[in-house]
Amino acid sequence: MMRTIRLQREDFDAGAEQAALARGRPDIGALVAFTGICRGDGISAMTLEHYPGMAEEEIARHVEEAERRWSLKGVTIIHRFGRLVPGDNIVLVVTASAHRAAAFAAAEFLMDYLKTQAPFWKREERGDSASWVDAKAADDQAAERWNRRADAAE
Amino acid sequence: MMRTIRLQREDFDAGAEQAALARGRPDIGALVAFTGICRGDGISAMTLEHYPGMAEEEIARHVEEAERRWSLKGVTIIHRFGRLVPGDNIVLVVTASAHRAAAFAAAEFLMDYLKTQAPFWKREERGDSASWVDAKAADDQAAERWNRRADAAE
Amino acid sequence: MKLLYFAWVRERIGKADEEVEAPAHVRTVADLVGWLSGRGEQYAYAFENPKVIRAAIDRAHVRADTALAGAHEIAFFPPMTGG
Amino acid sequence: MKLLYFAWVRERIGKADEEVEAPAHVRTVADLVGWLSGRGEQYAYAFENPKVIRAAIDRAHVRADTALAGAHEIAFFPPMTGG
Repeated sequence: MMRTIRLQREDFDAGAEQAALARGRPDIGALVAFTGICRGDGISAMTLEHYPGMAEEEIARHVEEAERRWSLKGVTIIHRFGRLVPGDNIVLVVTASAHRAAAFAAAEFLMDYLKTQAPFWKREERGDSASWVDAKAADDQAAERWNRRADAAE
Repeated sequence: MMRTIRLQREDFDAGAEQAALARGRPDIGALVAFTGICRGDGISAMTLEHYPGMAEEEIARHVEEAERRWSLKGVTIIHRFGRLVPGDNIVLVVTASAHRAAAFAAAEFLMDYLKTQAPFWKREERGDSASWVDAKAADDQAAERWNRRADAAE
Repeated sequence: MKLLYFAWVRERIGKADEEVEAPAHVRTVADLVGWLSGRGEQYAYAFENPKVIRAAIDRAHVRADTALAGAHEIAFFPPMTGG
Repeated sequence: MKLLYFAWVRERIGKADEEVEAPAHVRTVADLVGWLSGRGEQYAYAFENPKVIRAAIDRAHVRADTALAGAHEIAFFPPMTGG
């Protein structure tokens, strides 16, 4: 399986990453890409702090778990850190499989885990003040459902 | 909501379509893209026949249904027809929302319906013979689950 | 009314479309399939298993018991395999 | 052992990392939080609600009752908000 994990300050090209994962791989029938974008709902900027070393290892552990659960041909995860403004890309998850069910499920699984388990913290700037974003119960619940379900669908 | 539906013989640029949907829209926090690709498992080519007019209308009806179920900021669907070879793009579904759950669910919903309700038929060439692809029970079941569930999440 | 055929239904019948005038007793989609099946062996072959035949009236999916009244364009085709 | 602090834990303590020698009775992550809280008001403030503090030993998430034995790098941080 092709596996790419990158943490970077720079922007990424979601289209180029998807094309790179599928290129020359006629066994891939389904490609799912999730792009997370910095929203502008009242914030002027956001700074993403991360735990270097652990972030890569934690993401790699979840990619391995996704590979155990679904039949995957490739995974690309890119997570940015540093200061971002509304409209900027934050995160990219691309999953490739023979069939769509596995690609969709793995992409959702990886996003749910990135939200709750990968060591990143967001600090938002609103006007003159800045505050750390609180973890959302909804995100914990979204991640939790993967422990309950045994539906390793294709 | 931005809505783009295109049936075309030509290839598409999945990355450019995703960028076009998100550009200048700081209310979009989540973009999900599904790309369906012609697999090479024993086939030399595939021809997609469609019902012009009905295909566009049927897809539009399902996009409207997705808009009713989830809070969406934009949807792009491109479906190719004509002769394709392994590695060629077949279909693109891009969904945009403030949050990831709606974007993922709407993209899966639209793909499940494209597979079973949009008037397209695949004819595969294997060596010297060609045959029409049989509809899969798994695809019908995947589409059927949206009738059972009332989980218009997010 | 105008009939359209797609995929192997089109191949078996040997044409993509035609204009027909069905007799008055042909009231539903199922009636039309039955009447067409009697028009020649290519039709009988195309409709030999009516359960797998899907139909659309004026570009919307319909069931076999749907009335034809007012229909302009009726299409017959196998189960869809898009996406 | 080396301690790392992230996000508002780092801000409240006022440093990103430090080397400490904890006394022998500090055996678990929870013991370490308790001992650190007694080292000054910035530590007490950072750890005022131990329930929301997450910890990692040598780059893997651990629970508060995990033993420190053999740990090289221990990190404290709030719940993650990546993605």
